[in-house]
Amino acid sequence: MITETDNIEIILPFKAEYVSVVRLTVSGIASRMGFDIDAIEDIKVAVSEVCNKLVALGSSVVPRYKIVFSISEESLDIHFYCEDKSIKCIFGDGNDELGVSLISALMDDVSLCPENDYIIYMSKAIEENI
Amino acid sequence: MITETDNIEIILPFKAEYVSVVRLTVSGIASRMGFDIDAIEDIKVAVSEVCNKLVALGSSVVPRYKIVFSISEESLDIHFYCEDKSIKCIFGDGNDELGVSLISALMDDVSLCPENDYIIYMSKAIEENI
Amino acid sequence: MSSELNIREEYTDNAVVVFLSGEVDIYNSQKLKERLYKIIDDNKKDLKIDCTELNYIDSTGLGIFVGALKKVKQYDKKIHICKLKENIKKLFVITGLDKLFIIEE
Amino acid sequence: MSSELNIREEYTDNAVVVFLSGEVDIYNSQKLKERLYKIIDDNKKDLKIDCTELNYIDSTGLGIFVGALKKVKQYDKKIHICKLKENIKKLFVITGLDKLFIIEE
Ligand SMILES: Nc1ncnc2c1ncn2[C@@H]1O[C@H](COP(=O)(O)OP(=O)(O)O)[C@@H](O)[C@H]1O
Ligand SMILES: Nc1ncnc2c1ncn2[C@@H]1O[C@H](COP(=O)(O)OP(=O)(O)O)[C@@H](O)[C@H]1O
Repeated sequence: MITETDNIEIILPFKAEYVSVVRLTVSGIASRMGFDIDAIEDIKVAVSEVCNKLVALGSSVVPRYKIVFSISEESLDIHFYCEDKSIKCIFGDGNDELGVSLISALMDDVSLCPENDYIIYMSKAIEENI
Repeated sequence: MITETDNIEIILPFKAEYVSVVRLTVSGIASRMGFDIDAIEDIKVAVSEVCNKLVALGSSVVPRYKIVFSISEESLDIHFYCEDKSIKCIFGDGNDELGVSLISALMDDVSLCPENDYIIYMSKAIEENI
Repeated sequence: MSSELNIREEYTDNAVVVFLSGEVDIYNSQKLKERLYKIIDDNKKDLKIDCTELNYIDSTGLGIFVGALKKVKQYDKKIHICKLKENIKKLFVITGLDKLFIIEE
Repeated sequence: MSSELNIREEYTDNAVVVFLSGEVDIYNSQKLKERLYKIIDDNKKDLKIDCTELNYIDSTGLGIFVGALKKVKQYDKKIHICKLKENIKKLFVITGLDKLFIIEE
Protein backbone atom coordinates (compact mmCIF):
# COMPACT_ATOMS: atom_id res chain seq x y z
CA MET A 1 0.00 0.00 0.00
CA ILE A 2 1.36 3.39 -0.97
CA THR A 3 0.43 6.27 1.27
CA GLU A 4 1.62 9.81 0.92
CA THR A 5 2.98 11.57 3.98
CA ASP A 6 3.07 15.35 4.37
CA ASN A 7 5.59 16.86 6.73
CA ILE A 8 5.16 20.17 8.52
CA GLU A 9 8.07 21.42 10.65
CA ILE A 10 8.15 24.15 13.23
CA ILE A 11 11.38 25.43 14.76
CA LEU A 12 11.17 27.66 17.79
CA PRO A 13 13.07 29.09 20.76
CA PHE A 14 13.29 27.36 24.14
CA LYS A 15 10.79 29.83 25.62
CA ALA A 16 7.62 29.28 27.58
CA GLU A 17 5.75 32.00 25.69
CA TYR A 18 5.77 30.06 22.44
CA VAL A 19 4.35 26.76 23.66
CA SER A 20 0.86 28.16 22.97
CA VAL A 21 1.95 28.79 19.36
CA VAL A 22 2.77 25.10 19.01
CA ARG A 23 -0.65 24.23 20.41
CA LEU A 24 -2.36 26.36 17.77
CA THR A 25 -0.22 24.87 15.01
CA VAL A 26 -0.89 21.30 16.05
CA SER A 27 -4.59 21.92 16.57
CA GLY A 28 -4.75 23.30 13.02
CA ILE A 29 -2.97 20.24 11.65
CA ALA A 30 -5.06 17.77 13.64
CA SER A 31 -8.34 19.44 12.78
CA ARG A 32 -7.41 19.50 9.08
CA MET A 33 -6.68 15.77 9.36
CA GLY A 34 -10.16 15.15 10.69
CA PHE A 35 -9.38 14.30 14.32
CA ASP A 36 -12.36 14.93 16.60
CA ILE A 37 -12.27 17.66 19.24
CA ASP A 38 -11.35 15.28 22.08
CA ALA A 39 -8.42 13.84 20.15
CA ILE A 40 -7.22 17.32 19.22
CA GLU A 41 -7.19 18.28 22.90
CA ASP A 42 -5.28 15.10 23.76
CA ILE A 43 -2.62 15.86 21.15
CA LYS A 44 -2.30 19.48 22.31
CA VAL A 45 -1.67 18.38 25.89
CA ALA A 46 0.85 15.68 24.96
CA VAL A 47 2.82 17.97 22.64
CA SER A 48 2.80 20.79 25.18
CA GLU A 49 4.17 18.51 27.89
CA VAL A 50 7.24 17.82 25.77
CA CYS A 51 7.64 21.51 24.90
CA ASN A 52 7.34 22.41 28.59
CA LYS A 53 10.15 20.04 29.48
CA LEU A 54 12.37 21.22 26.62
CA VAL A 55 11.78 24.84 27.63
CA ALA A 56 12.56 24.02 31.25
CA LEU A 57 15.81 22.28 30.28
CA GLY A 58 16.87 24.74 27.59
CA SER A 59 20.17 24.45 25.80
CA SER A 60 23.43 26.30 26.21
CA VAL A 61 24.46 25.27 22.70
CA VAL A 62 21.54 26.06 20.38
CA PRO A 63 18.69 28.55 20.73
CA ARG A 64 15.88 26.45 19.26
CA TYR A 65 14.26 23.04 18.98
CA LYS A 66 12.29 21.48 16.13
CA ILE A 67 9.04 19.57 15.89
CA VAL A 68 8.15 17.57 12.79
CA PHE A 69 4.51 16.65 12.22
CA SER A 70 4.07 13.77 9.77
CA ILE A 71 0.58 13.61 8.37
CA SER A 72 -0.73 10.43 6.82
CA GLU A 73 -4.18 8.98 6.36
CA GLU A 74 -3.73 6.72 9.36
CA SER A 75 -2.04 8.91 11.96
CA LEU A 76 -0.29 12.04 13.06
CA ASP A 77 3.32 11.17 13.93
CA ILE A 78 5.32 13.74 15.86
CA HIS A 79 9.10 13.84 16.30
CA PHE A 80 11.00 16.33 18.46
CA TYR A 81 14.57 17.24 17.49
CA CYS A 82 17.38 19.38 18.78
CA GLU A 83 20.87 19.88 17.46
CA ASP A 84 22.17 19.92 21.02
CA LYS A 85 22.89 16.19 21.31
CA SER A 86 23.19 16.41 25.08
CA ILE A 87 19.38 16.74 25.12
CA LYS A 88 18.42 13.08 25.30
CA CYS A 89 15.96 11.05 27.32
CA ILE A 90 14.60 14.26 28.78
CA PHE A 91 12.10 12.63 31.13
CA GLY A 92 14.75 10.24 32.42
CA ASP A 93 15.26 12.24 35.61
CA GLY A 94 11.90 11.01 36.93
CA ASN A 95 10.80 14.52 37.93
CA ASP A 96 7.73 14.69 35.73
CA GLU A 97 5.29 12.01 36.76
CA LEU A 98 2.31 14.13 35.81
CA GLY A 99 3.62 15.06 32.37
CA VAL A 100 4.80 11.55 31.55
CA SER A 101 1.54 9.95 32.64
CA LEU A 102 -0.40 12.39 30.46
CA ILE A 103 1.76 11.82 27.38
CA SER A 104 1.61 8.04 27.75
CA ALA A 105 -2.14 7.97 28.28
CA LEU A 106 -3.15 10.51 25.65
CA MET A 107 -1.11 9.26 22.69
CA ASP A 108 -1.35 5.85 21.03
CA ASP A 109 2.35 5.24 20.60
CA VAL A 110 5.14 6.98 22.49
CA SER A 111 8.90 6.66 22.58
CA LEU A 112 10.25 8.83 25.39
CA CYS A 113 13.87 7.73 25.39
CA PRO A 114 14.71 6.54 21.88
CA GLU A 115 18.15 5.49 20.68
CA ASN A 116 17.84 7.76 17.70
CA ASP A 117 18.49 11.21 16.30
CA TYR A 118 15.19 12.50 17.63
CA ILE A 119 14.45 13.28 21.26
CA ILE A 120 10.91 11.98 21.51
CA TYR A 121 8.40 10.32 19.20
CA MET A 122 4.66 10.20 19.66
CA SER A 123 1.78 9.18 17.45
CA LYS A 124 -1.99 9.40 17.44
CA ALA A 125 -4.07 7.20 15.15
CA ILE A 126 -7.01 8.81 13.41
CA GLU A 127 -9.38 6.02 14.36
CA GLU A 128 -8.34 4.78 17.76
CA ASN A 129 -10.81 1.91 17.68
CA ILE A 130 -9.26 -0.02 14.80
CA MET B 1 19.82 49.97 21.22
CA ILE B 2 20.10 46.21 21.60
CA THR B 3 16.92 44.28 21.01
CA GLU B 4 16.55 40.55 21.04
CA THR B 5 14.81 38.87 18.14
CA ASP B 6 13.17 35.47 18.36
CA ASN B 7 12.73 33.45 15.20
CA ILE B 8 10.02 30.89 14.60
CA GLU B 9 10.09 28.93 11.34
CA ILE B 10 7.44 26.81 9.75
CA ILE B 11 8.12 24.62 6.73
CA LEU B 12 5.16 23.12 4.90
CA PRO B 13 3.98 21.51 1.65
CA PHE B 14 2.66 23.51 -1.30
CA LYS B 15 -0.92 22.47 -0.46
CA ALA B 16 -4.06 24.52 -0.03
CA GLU B 17 -5.18 22.50 3.00
CA TYR B 18 -2.31 23.76 5.16
CA VAL B 19 -2.74 27.49 4.65
CA SER B 20 -5.16 27.49 7.59
CA VAL B 21 -2.40 25.95 9.74
CA VAL B 22 -0.17 28.92 8.92
CA ARG B 23 -3.00 31.25 9.91
CA LEU B 24 -3.29 29.61 13.31
CA THR B 25 0.47 29.70 13.83
CA VAL B 26 0.77 33.37 12.92
CA SER B 27 -2.27 34.33 14.98
CA GLY B 28 -0.66 32.60 17.95
CA ILE B 29 2.59 34.48 17.42
CA ALA B 30 0.90 37.84 16.86
CA SER B 31 -1.39 37.48 19.85
CA ARG B 32 1.56 36.51 22.06
CA MET B 33 3.34 39.65 20.83
CA GLY B 34 0.41 41.78 21.95
CA PHE B 35 -1.03 42.78 18.58
CA ASP B 36 -4.71 43.72 18.85
CA ILE B 37 -7.40 41.60 17.19
CA ASP B 38 -7.65 43.82 14.09
CA ALA B 39 -3.91 43.71 13.49
CA ILE B 40 -3.90 39.93 13.95
CA GLU B 41 -6.60 39.60 11.29
CA ASP B 42 -4.61 41.86 8.95
CA ILE B 43 -1.50 39.74 9.34
CA LYS B 44 -3.44 36.51 8.82
CA VAL B 45 -4.87 37.80 5.54
CA ALA B 46 -1.54 39.11 4.23
CA VAL B 47 0.35 35.92 5.08
CA SER B 48 -2.39 33.74 3.59
CA GLU B 49 -2.31 35.68 0.31
CA VAL B 50 1.35 34.79 -0.13
CA CYS B 51 0.72 31.16 0.83
CA ASN B 52 -2.18 31.00 -1.64
CA LYS B 53 0.05 32.18 -4.45
CA LEU B 54 2.87 29.82 -3.52
CA VAL B 55 0.42 26.92 -3.36
CA ALA B 56 -1.05 27.88 -6.74
CA LEU B 57 2.42 28.05 -8.32
CA GLY B 58 3.86 25.00 -6.60
CA SER B 59 7.33 23.72 -7.38
CA SER B 60 8.49 20.81 -9.48
CA VAL B 61 11.82 20.82 -7.64
CA VAL B 62 11.04 20.90 -3.91
CA PRO B 63 7.95 19.81 -1.99
CA ARG B 64 7.85 22.61 0.61
CA TYR B 65 8.29 26.29 1.35
CA LYS B 66 9.41 28.04 4.52
CA ILE B 67 8.14 31.02 6.47
CA VAL B 68 10.30 32.71 9.09
CA PHE B 69 8.61 34.88 11.70
CA SER B 70 11.00 37.31 13.40
CA ILE B 71 9.63 38.60 16.65
CA SER B 72 11.00 41.78 18.17
CA GLU B 73 9.58 44.38 20.49
CA GLU B 74 8.82 46.70 17.59
CA SER B 75 7.45 44.44 14.89
CA LEU B 76 6.69 41.08 13.42
CA ASP B 77 8.87 40.59 10.33
CA ILE B 78 7.98 37.75 7.98
CA HIS B 79 10.17 36.23 5.27
CA PHE B 80 9.07 33.56 2.80
CA TYR B 81 11.71 31.19 1.39
CA CYS B 82 11.92 28.35 -1.06
CA GLU B 83 14.89 26.32 -2.20
CA ASP B 84 13.49 26.30 -5.73
CA LYS B 85 15.24 29.45 -6.96
CA SER B 86 12.94 29.72 -9.97
CA ILE B 87 10.27 30.90 -7.54
CA LYS B 88 10.94 34.64 -7.59
CA CYS B 89 8.81 37.74 -7.87
CA ILE B 90 5.72 35.59 -7.62
CA PHE B 91 3.21 38.39 -8.06
CA GLY B 92 5.08 39.73 -11.09
CA ASP B 93 2.60 38.18 -13.51
CA GLY B 94 0.01 40.82 -12.56
CA ASN B 95 -2.72 38.21 -12.08
CA ASP B 96 -3.43 38.94 -8.46
CA GLU B 97 -4.66 42.47 -8.08
CA LEU B 98 -6.88 41.56 -5.15
CA GLY B 99 -4.18 39.69 -3.25
CA VAL B 100 -1.50 42.29 -3.89
CA SER B 101 -3.71 45.19 -2.88
CA LEU B 102 -4.58 43.40 0.36
CA ILE B 103 -0.96 42.62 1.23
CA SER B 104 0.18 46.18 0.49
CA ALA B 105 -2.62 47.79 2.46
CA LEU B 106 -2.61 45.49 5.47
CA MET B 107 1.11 45.37 6.23
CA ASP B 108 3.35 48.31 7.13
CA ASP B 109 6.31 47.34 5.01
CA VAL B 110 6.29 44.94 2.08
CA SER B 111 8.87 43.78 -0.44
CA LEU B 112 7.12 41.71 -3.11
CA CYS B 113 9.96 41.29 -5.57
CA PRO B 114 13.21 41.51 -3.62
CA GLU B 115 16.67 40.94 -5.08
CA ASN B 116 17.45 38.55 -2.28
CA ASP B 117 17.44 34.97 -1.12
CA TYR B 118 13.91 35.29 0.18
CA ILE B 119 10.78 35.40 -1.97
CA ILE B 120 8.79 38.01 -0.10
CA TYR B 121 9.25 40.14 2.99
CA MET B 122 6.51 41.80 5.01
CA SER B 123 6.40 43.53 8.35
CA LYS B 124 3.81 44.80 10.78
CA ALA B 125 4.75 47.29 13.51
CA ILE B 126 3.28 46.71 16.95
CA GLU B 127 2.22 50.31 17.31
CA GLU B 128 1.21 51.54 13.90
CA ASN B 129 0.73 55.10 15.09
CA ILE B 130 4.35 55.79 15.99
CA MET C 1 -12.12 26.04 15.58
CA SER C 2 -14.70 27.53 13.23
CA SER C 3 -12.35 27.18 10.28
CA GLU C 4 -14.82 25.10 8.30
CA LEU C 5 -17.06 26.82 5.77
CA ASN C 6 -20.78 26.26 6.09
CA ILE C 7 -23.24 27.46 3.46
CA ARG C 8 -27.01 27.53 3.97
CA GLU C 9 -29.69 29.20 1.88
CA GLU C 10 -33.19 30.56 2.44
CA TYR C 11 -35.67 31.60 -0.23
CA THR C 12 -37.77 34.75 -0.27
CA ASP C 13 -40.08 35.91 -3.08
CA ASN C 14 -37.49 37.87 -5.02
CA ALA C 15 -34.14 36.86 -3.56
CA VAL C 16 -32.10 33.96 -2.30
CA VAL C 17 -30.40 34.60 1.04
CA VAL C 18 -27.11 32.73 1.41
CA PHE C 19 -25.72 32.42 4.93
CA LEU C 20 -21.98 31.90 5.14
CA SER C 21 -20.32 30.81 8.36
CA GLY C 22 -16.72 30.03 9.21
CA GLU C 23 -13.85 30.76 6.85
CA VAL C 24 -13.60 31.07 3.08
CA ASP C 25 -10.07 30.32 1.95
CA ILE C 26 -8.16 28.75 -0.90
CA TYR C 27 -8.93 25.27 0.40
CA ASN C 28 -12.72 25.51 0.38
CA SER C 29 -13.45 28.35 -2.05
CA GLN C 30 -14.23 25.97 -4.90
CA LYS C 31 -17.13 24.64 -2.83
CA LEU C 32 -18.44 28.20 -2.38
CA LYS C 33 -18.09 28.90 -6.09
CA GLU C 34 -20.03 25.81 -7.17
CA ARG C 35 -22.78 26.43 -4.66
CA LEU C 36 -23.21 30.14 -5.49
CA TYR C 37 -23.14 29.57 -9.24
CA LYS C 38 -25.74 26.81 -8.95
CA ILE C 39 -27.99 28.97 -6.78
CA ILE C 40 -27.76 31.78 -9.33
CA ASP C 41 -28.50 29.59 -12.34
CA ASP C 42 -31.30 27.67 -10.62
CA ASN C 43 -33.08 30.75 -9.28
CA LYS C 44 -32.19 33.75 -11.46
CA LYS C 45 -32.97 36.05 -8.52
CA ASP C 46 -31.14 38.70 -6.52
CA LEU C 47 -28.60 37.24 -4.15
CA LYS C 48 -28.28 38.36 -0.54
CA ILE C 49 -25.13 37.07 1.15
CA ASP C 50 -25.44 37.18 4.94
CA CYS C 51 -21.95 37.30 6.49
CA THR C 52 -22.92 37.52 10.17
CA GLU C 53 -20.95 34.38 10.94
CA LEU C 54 -18.21 34.75 8.35
CA ASN C 55 -14.92 35.09 10.22
CA TYR C 56 -12.38 35.09 7.44
CA ILE C 57 -12.16 35.54 3.69
CA ASP C 58 -9.18 35.87 1.36
CA SER C 59 -8.78 37.12 -2.21
CA THR C 60 -9.86 33.72 -3.53
CA GLY C 61 -13.21 34.20 -1.83
CA LEU C 62 -13.50 37.83 -2.92
CA GLY C 63 -12.75 36.74 -6.49
CA ILE C 64 -15.64 34.28 -6.29
CA PHE C 65 -17.99 37.06 -5.21
CA VAL C 66 -16.82 39.02 -8.27
CA GLY C 67 -17.42 36.02 -10.50
CA ALA C 68 -20.89 35.55 -8.98
CA LEU C 69 -21.62 39.21 -9.66
CA LYS C 70 -20.78 38.79 -13.33
CA LYS C 71 -23.12 35.82 -13.37
CA VAL C 72 -26.15 37.50 -11.73
CA LYS C 73 -25.68 40.46 -14.08
CA GLN C 74 -26.40 38.11 -17.00
CA TYR C 75 -29.87 37.77 -15.46
CA ASP C 76 -30.00 41.51 -14.71
CA LYS C 77 -29.90 40.82 -10.96
CA LYS C 78 -27.89 42.23 -8.03
CA ILE C 79 -25.81 40.97 -5.12
CA HIS C 80 -26.35 42.42 -1.65
CA ILE C 81 -23.66 41.62 0.91
CA CYS C 82 -24.81 42.21 4.44
CA LYS C 83 -23.64 42.11 8.05
CA LEU C 84 -19.93 42.02 7.24
CA LYS C 85 -17.65 42.05 10.26
CA GLU C 86 -15.43 45.13 10.35
CA ASN C 87 -12.23 43.25 9.54
CA ILE C 88 -13.85 41.76 6.44
CA LYS C 89 -15.59 44.95 5.32
CA LYS C 90 -12.14 46.52 5.38
CA LEU C 91 -11.00 44.03 2.72
CA PHE C 92 -13.86 45.13 0.44
CA VAL C 93 -12.86 48.77 0.90
CA ILE C 94 -9.14 48.12 0.26
CA THR C 95 -9.86 46.26 -2.97
CA GLY C 96 -12.54 48.69 -4.15
CA LEU C 97 -15.08 45.86 -4.25
CA ASP C 98 -17.36 47.84 -1.93
CA LYS C 99 -18.27 49.86 -5.03
CA LEU C 100 -19.32 46.81 -7.06
CA PHE C 101 -21.61 45.22 -4.48
CA ILE C 102 -24.49 46.61 -2.46
CA ILE C 103 -22.98 46.50 1.02
CA GLU C 104 -25.60 46.57 3.78
CA GLU C 105 -25.46 46.60 7.56
CA MET D 1 -8.24 33.30 21.06
CA SER D 2 -9.06 32.66 24.74
CA SER D 3 -5.48 31.63 25.44
CA GLU D 4 -5.03 34.20 28.20
CA LEU D 5 -5.60 33.15 31.78
CA ASN D 6 -8.06 35.16 33.83
CA ILE D 7 -8.49 34.66 37.57
CA ARG D 8 -11.34 36.13 39.57
CA GLU D 9 -12.45 35.37 43.11
CA GLU D 10 -15.67 35.59 45.13
CA TYR D 11 -16.01 35.24 48.89
CA THR D 12 -18.62 33.19 50.73
CA ASP D 13 -18.84 32.63 54.49
CA ASN D 14 -16.65 29.55 54.61
CA ALA D 15 -14.95 29.37 51.23
CA VAL D 16 -13.26 31.38 48.53
CA VAL D 17 -14.51 30.63 45.03
CA VAL D 18 -11.83 31.09 42.36
CA PHE D 19 -13.04 31.34 38.76
CA LEU D 20 -10.47 30.38 36.15
CA SER D 21 -10.99 31.19 32.50
CA GLY D 22 -8.82 30.61 29.43
CA GLU D 23 -5.71 28.48 29.53
CA VAL D 24 -3.27 27.54 32.27
CA ASP D 25 0.08 26.67 30.78
CA ILE D 26 3.80 26.92 31.49
CA TYR D 27 3.82 30.58 30.47
CA ASN D 28 1.21 31.83 32.92
CA SER D 29 1.15 29.18 35.63
CA GLN D 30 3.39 31.22 37.94
CA LYS D 31 0.67 33.88 38.00
CA LEU D 32 -1.88 31.23 39.04
CA LYS D 33 0.44 29.90 41.73
CA GLU D 34 1.05 33.29 43.32
CA ARG D 35 -2.63 34.19 43.26
CA LEU D 36 -3.83 30.88 44.72
CA TYR D 37 -1.17 30.81 47.43
CA LYS D 38 -1.98 34.37 48.46
CA ILE D 39 -5.73 33.62 48.55
CA ILE D 40 -5.05 30.60 50.77
CA ASP D 41 -2.76 32.42 53.20
CA ASP D 42 -4.96 35.52 53.38
CA ASN D 43 -8.22 33.63 53.97
CA LYS D 44 -7.41 30.24 55.49
CA LYS D 45 -10.69 28.89 54.13
CA ASP D 46 -11.81 26.08 51.84
CA LEU D 47 -11.07 26.76 48.20
CA LYS D 48 -13.59 26.17 45.45
CA ILE D 49 -12.06 26.34 41.96
CA ASP D 50 -14.71 26.93 39.30
CA CYS D 51 -13.43 25.68 35.93
CA THR D 52 -16.51 26.42 33.80
CA GLU D 53 -14.45 28.60 31.49
CA LEU D 54 -11.13 26.79 31.77
CA ASN D 55 -10.27 25.47 28.31
CA TYR D 56 -6.82 24.05 28.80
CA ILE D 57 -4.47 23.00 31.58
CA ASP D 58 -1.14 21.19 31.50
CA SER D 59 0.91 19.36 34.12
CA THR D 60 2.37 22.67 35.29
CA GLY D 61 -1.14 23.81 36.22
CA LEU D 62 -2.06 20.47 37.76
CA GLY D 63 1.14 20.63 39.83
CA ILE D 64 0.06 24.03 41.14
CA PHE D 65 -3.28 22.59 42.24
CA VAL D 66 -1.33 19.89 44.11
CA GLY D 67 0.87 22.52 45.72
CA ALA D 68 -2.20 24.53 46.70
CA LEU D 69 -3.70 21.39 48.23
CA LYS D 70 -0.62 20.91 50.42
CA LYS D 71 -0.99 24.51 51.51
CA VAL D 72 -4.71 24.41 52.43
CA LYS D 73 -4.08 21.20 54.36
CA GLN D 74 -1.78 23.19 56.68
CA TYR D 75 -4.93 25.08 57.68
CA ASP D 76 -6.95 21.85 57.73
CA LYS D 77 -9.02 23.00 54.75
CA LYS D 78 -10.09 21.37 51.46
CA ILE D 79 -10.07 22.13 47.74
CA HIS D 80 -13.20 21.55 45.66
CA ILE D 81 -12.73 21.60 41.90
CA CYS D 82 -15.97 22.04 40.04
CA LYS D 83 -17.44 22.21 36.55
CA LEU D 84 -14.44 20.72 34.80
CA LYS D 85 -14.84 20.24 31.06
CA GLU D 86 -14.64 16.58 30.05
CA ASN D 87 -11.26 16.91 28.35
CA ILE D 88 -9.77 18.43 31.50
CA LYS D 89 -11.48 16.05 33.93
CA LYS D 90 -9.85 13.28 31.93
CA LEU D 91 -6.41 14.70 32.85
CA PHE D 92 -7.29 14.49 36.56
CA VAL D 93 -8.35 10.86 36.13
CA ILE D 94 -5.24 9.90 34.14
CA THR D 95 -2.91 11.39 36.76
CA GLY D 96 -4.91 10.06 39.70
CA LEU D 97 -5.40 13.61 40.98
CA ASP D 98 -9.18 13.05 40.96
CA LYS D 99 -8.61 11.12 44.21
CA LEU D 100 -6.80 13.99 45.95
CA PHE D 101 -9.35 16.72 45.23
CA ILE D 102 -13.08 16.88 45.72
CA ILE D 103 -14.26 16.91 42.12
CA GLU D 104 -17.79 18.30 41.70
CA GLU D 105 -20.12 18.78 38.76
N1 LIG E 1 -0.82 11.13 41.23
C1 LIG E 1 -0.28 12.04 42.08
N2 LIG E 1 -0.73 12.11 43.34
C2 LIG E 1 -0.22 13.02 44.16
N3 LIG E 1 0.72 13.92 43.86
C3 LIG E 1 1.20 13.91 42.63
C4 LIG E 1 0.75 12.96 41.67
N4 LIG E 1 1.44 13.20 40.52
C5 LIG E 1 2.28 14.22 40.77
N5 LIG E 1 2.15 14.66 42.04
C6 LIG E 1 2.85 15.80 42.67
O1 LIG E 1 2.53 16.99 41.95
C7 LIG E 1 3.62 17.88 41.98
C8 LIG E 1 4.00 18.29 40.59
O2 LIG E 1 4.23 17.12 39.80
P1 LIG E 1 5.27 17.02 38.63
O3 LIG E 1 4.77 17.80 37.48
O4 LIG E 1 5.55 15.57 38.38
O5 LIG E 1 6.57 17.65 39.28
P2 LIG E 1 7.43 18.96 38.91
O6 LIG E 1 6.57 20.17 39.24
O7 LIG E 1 8.64 18.84 39.82
O8 LIG E 1 7.79 18.86 37.46
C9 LIG E 1 4.77 17.18 42.70
O9 LIG E 1 4.79 17.60 44.04
C10 LIG E 1 4.36 15.71 42.58
O10 LIG E 1 4.89 14.93 43.62
N1 LIG F 1 -11.19 46.24 -7.79
C1 LIG F 1 -11.74 45.33 -8.64
N2 LIG F 1 -12.85 45.62 -9.28
C2 LIG F 1 -13.42 44.73 -10.11
N3 LIG F 1 -12.95 43.49 -10.35
C3 LIG F 1 -11.84 43.12 -9.74
C4 LIG F 1 -11.16 44.00 -8.86
N4 LIG F 1 -10.06 43.35 -8.41
C5 LIG F 1 -10.06 42.13 -8.99
N5 LIG F 1 -11.13 41.97 -9.79
C6 LIG F 1 -11.52 40.78 -10.54
O1 LIG F 1 -11.77 39.73 -9.63
C7 LIG F 1 -11.42 38.47 -10.21
C8 LIG F 1 -10.43 37.74 -9.34
O2 LIG F 1 -9.35 38.61 -9.04
P1 LIG F 1 -7.87 38.12 -8.80
O3 LIG F 1 -7.77 37.44 -7.50
O4 LIG F 1 -6.95 39.30 -9.02
O5 LIG F 1 -7.65 37.13 -10.05
P2 LIG F 1 -7.35 35.57 -10.09
O6 LIG F 1 -8.59 34.86 -9.58
O7 LIG F 1 -7.09 35.34 -11.56
O8 LIG F 1 -6.13 35.32 -9.24
C9 LIG F 1 -10.81 38.78 -11.58
O9 LIG F 1 -11.82 38.58 -12.56
C10 LIG F 1 -10.42 40.25 -11.47
O10 LIG F 1 -10.39 40.89 -12.70
